[in-house]
Amino acid sequence: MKKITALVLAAALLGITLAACGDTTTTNNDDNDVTRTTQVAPTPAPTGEANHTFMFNNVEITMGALPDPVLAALGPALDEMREPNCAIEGEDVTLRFPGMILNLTYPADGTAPFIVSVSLIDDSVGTPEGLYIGAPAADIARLYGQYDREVNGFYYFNQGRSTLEIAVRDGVVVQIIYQYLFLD
Amino acid sequence: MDKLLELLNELYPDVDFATYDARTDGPLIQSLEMVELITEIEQRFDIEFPPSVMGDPEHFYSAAAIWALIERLEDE
Amino acid sequence: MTFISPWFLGGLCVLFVLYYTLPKRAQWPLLLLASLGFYALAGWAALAAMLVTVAASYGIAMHMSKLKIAQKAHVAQHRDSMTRDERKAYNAAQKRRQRGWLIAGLLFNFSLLAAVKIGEALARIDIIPSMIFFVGISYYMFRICGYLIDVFWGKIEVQRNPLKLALFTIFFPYAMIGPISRYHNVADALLNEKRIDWALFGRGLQRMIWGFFKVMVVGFRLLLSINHLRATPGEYSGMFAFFTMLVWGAYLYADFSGAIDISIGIAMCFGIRVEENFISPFRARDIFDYWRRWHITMGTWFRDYVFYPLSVAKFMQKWPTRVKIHIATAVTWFTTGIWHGVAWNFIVWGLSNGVVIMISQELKPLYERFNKRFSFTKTKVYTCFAIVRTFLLLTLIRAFDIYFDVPLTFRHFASFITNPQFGAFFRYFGEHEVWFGLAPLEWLVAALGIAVMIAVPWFRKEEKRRPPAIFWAALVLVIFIFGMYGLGFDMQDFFYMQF
Amino acid sequence: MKRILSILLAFVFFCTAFWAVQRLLMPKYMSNPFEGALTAEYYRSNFAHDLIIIGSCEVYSNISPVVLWEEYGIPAFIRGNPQQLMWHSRAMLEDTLRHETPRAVLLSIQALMYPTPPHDGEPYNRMVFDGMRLSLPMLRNVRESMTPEESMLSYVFPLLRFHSRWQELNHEDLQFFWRRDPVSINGFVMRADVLPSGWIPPPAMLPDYSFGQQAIDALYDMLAITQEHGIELILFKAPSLLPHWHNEWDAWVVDFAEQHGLPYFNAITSTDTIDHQYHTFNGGLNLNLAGAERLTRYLAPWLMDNAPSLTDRRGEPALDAHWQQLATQYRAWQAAQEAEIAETGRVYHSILLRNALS
Repeated sequence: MKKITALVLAAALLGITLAACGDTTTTNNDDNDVTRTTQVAPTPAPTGEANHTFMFNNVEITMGALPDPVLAALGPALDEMREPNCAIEGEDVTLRFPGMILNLTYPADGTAPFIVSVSLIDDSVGTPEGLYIGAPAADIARLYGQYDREVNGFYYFNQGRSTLEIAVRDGVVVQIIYQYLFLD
Repeated sequence: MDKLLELLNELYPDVDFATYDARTDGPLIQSLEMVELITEIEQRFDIEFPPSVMGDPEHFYSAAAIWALIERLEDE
Repeated sequence: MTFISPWFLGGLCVLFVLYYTLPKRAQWPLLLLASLGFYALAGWAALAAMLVTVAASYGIAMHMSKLKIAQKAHVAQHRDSMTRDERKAYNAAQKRRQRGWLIAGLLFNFSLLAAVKIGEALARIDIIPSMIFFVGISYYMFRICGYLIDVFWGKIEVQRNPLKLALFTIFFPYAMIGPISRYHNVADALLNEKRIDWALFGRGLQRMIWGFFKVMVVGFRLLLSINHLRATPGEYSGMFAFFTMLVWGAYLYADFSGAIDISIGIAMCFGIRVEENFISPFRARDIFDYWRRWHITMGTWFRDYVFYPLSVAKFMQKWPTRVKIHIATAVTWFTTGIWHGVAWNFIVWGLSNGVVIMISQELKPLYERFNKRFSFTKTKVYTCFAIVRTFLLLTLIRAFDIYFDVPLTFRHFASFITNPQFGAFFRYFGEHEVWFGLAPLEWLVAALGIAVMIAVPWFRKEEKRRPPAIFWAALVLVIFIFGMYGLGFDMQDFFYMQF
Repeated sequence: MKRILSILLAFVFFCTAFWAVQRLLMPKYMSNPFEGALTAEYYRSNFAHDLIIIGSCEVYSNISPVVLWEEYGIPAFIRGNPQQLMWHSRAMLEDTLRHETPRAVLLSIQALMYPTPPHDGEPYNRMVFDGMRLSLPMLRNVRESMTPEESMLSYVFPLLRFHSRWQELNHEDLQFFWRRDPVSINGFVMRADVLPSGWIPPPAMLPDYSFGQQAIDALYDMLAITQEHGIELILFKAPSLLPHWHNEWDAWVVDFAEQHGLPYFNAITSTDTIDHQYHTFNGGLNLNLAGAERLTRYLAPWLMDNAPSLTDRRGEPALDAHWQQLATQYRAWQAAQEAEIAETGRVYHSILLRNALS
């Protein structure tokens, strides 16, 4: 009887190993660079945490959030542009506030509108962590630590389904943009 | 054979097994009574039924058929 | 469901042509090749596990039959020199050895199945809504274990060619979905050489179209609503929960019996008759009748290979018959539940079926006296009452499959009484544009589909009253239009342009 | 025998019913959004064009074929679609060459900036290919443009894609079951209204200004095709303020043009006559009628200089008659739009050519 049980156990082990080597799907994030009008950083796997939030005279602007409450809190914009692109997609709205440009999208299929991006224009406004246009490049590492990705002097810090893009030229921060990555 | 008839009458008093034939008179032994019948036969005739017999009714449609099955199993 | 893909259907047409044009002896190898290819789609692990199982079972079956032949030869040779008792003792010893091998085979197969299932569960965290996939890989286990036990019982001749055994185990139409065929029922048809029988081929196509209609027009449409109702189970209690159970019953029947129709239809096109798995189950008068109409081949499998052997087994003989039957029923339904999945809701589902059956068995004599005394039980009204009673009973039992959460299901049962929300339920339809995830028009199509599905068990009818070919052409068109498939699933976001 | 007859009958019934239901459920693109009908407009033309203009709304709203003919004698057709990407343009070019071989092709290169569809690509793929006649090049282009969840079969049998439109059927689906009305004049979509451009947000710097490989490959394919057929390829960039056209992108195109000896007309820099306070109907994205005619009057002489194959063909009776008819429709459309603007201040009813002509 012992011979049989030994045989059975061996065969079972063989079976289990075979089962374990089932095809594991490899995740390939193709690193396609997308131009400005959409989003730049490649689509990181959405981490559990919340998206980036920018504070503009104590109004919380979270990437991907509903625009209406934020717009109500911010009050009237200095400039506004509603851009219905030449096709059937919804409407992109860009608003200018002192030192900041806010970009929103109202999708055509009637799904909820969301905040697409916040770009800082000048040093009159800074990020919650204290970075501003014109700050020395060293501040980035000091305030934000290790970046997730770097392309030609553009540093990306991913958080949730959003990314913070900081551009450096000649050792000085020249562009700071928060983006919601709605396309992945 | 009469021991078998005696057993069948015990279980089904109001059926005359001498002439009864399930193929003509309609099915009688339900699957549950089948269990009872088989265990009784096994005890009284000291034989062992392979369970596969239970599934197919062609062994149990009449007393004669049951007896033939018992004889076959006895001399195995 | 891999049946619903142009590649599958295209491949099938090619296979039909090859099957009936190639030389006859190439027929069953062709089916085996197709089945192996189809099975590989379920993943290499599943295919490997299955092949190992078939090989092991083949070896064990051959060994058992060798022992049996040696036993018969020995008995025949020493017929006169051995007394009846000696012969009985010898037979018993031989039987024990063969049983040892049988148990080894079964143990090996089930441990392999468990490995594949556990591996599968780990790899895929979210639960697949359609129950069919959940049990897919283990259908072949029924067939191969049934074969092993039949060989042990000497009910069938052992299959000497392992490839033929493999074909029986994973013949692609019933590999994933069933029905769970028995070796002696399908082996000959599977393996013999056939000329094309146009009538059967035609009826096979019709059966497939009927299956696709049930799955794609009714099943998938109801699944949308089920997913909606299941997304927030807490919210939909009382009448809403009951409505969910009704929709679930209709969905499961459409999806499951439709898939079975497709697999039976394909087999018919190859000239192979496979057992029926559903015979208008909503007309069942009692729970026994129900389980002779719903998923028949599973019910009979558990009856023949678990219930009967258990009820006549030696160690059971010390109890009275009534107790034996109850124990056997409980064990049978427990294993049925476990086989569906190692999860509480399936076990509770299995056991509740067992309990109801035990109670009915207990009350059987009472019923019989009641039926004899009151003649009205023969009337049409009473049978309708019995049908409705059985339908409701099974709808409740089936509810355990919906939420995968036993306490929640019981809370819903309680809410039927505590707060049925009748008013809220009927008001819901007035207040909402979309009812439980489906537009009213979609519900209309679903309702018509269900009516046609249940009212027309046409293929039960005799030959002459069959619908003409044009009916089937129209039905295919209906599938193309109202079937739920392709990108069109979420159409509403397609064309909006603001001026 | 009866059995075979009934099967045959069933098969014939199925084919006709399938075809009819498919025709019924296909979106007709006759009103909202009518741009979906632009691809099919070409099959209504006389296939006698010297210049084929290919691109997105950067061409079909910005260049007026009637002005090109009446003032310069260039018979042109615009093969455009909304958000027409570079590989869509290649499909258009290959489809055109199945019907005629023009002398020159004016190609809008703005779509180079999109390595992948900027948003859900499927509706745009449908609009480009639904109107296109079935052919091998068309199927090849469909396969290259398809988004992952689309299937080739749904392009050969559109019913597989639009079958769930049975809930949205309206009178238009019946009205246009057989015929289709024109929605453009040789591919030109007229918008006479004005919406001056306001504040334009400053463009953001990009980490990388290189174009997507699929778009570049499509451009090289078109270059090869035009060279093979002896067609002059001319690159074109419309003067739209949005989306921003970075100088680095333009440098790449200029370099590509010089490398292959192709004329390149960038309307942003080459002309200061476009004033986005009067010449746009959507705040600087596309030109309105006035803007288009002004741009055409600036572009045409440049074309005559840089594309020697284009000559003034006025005076040929067949062409004169054909374009005479197109010009009258053009004026009727313009009159209807201007009347509606005078009355309501915007263009809505008369945006559809059939409303203007009826």
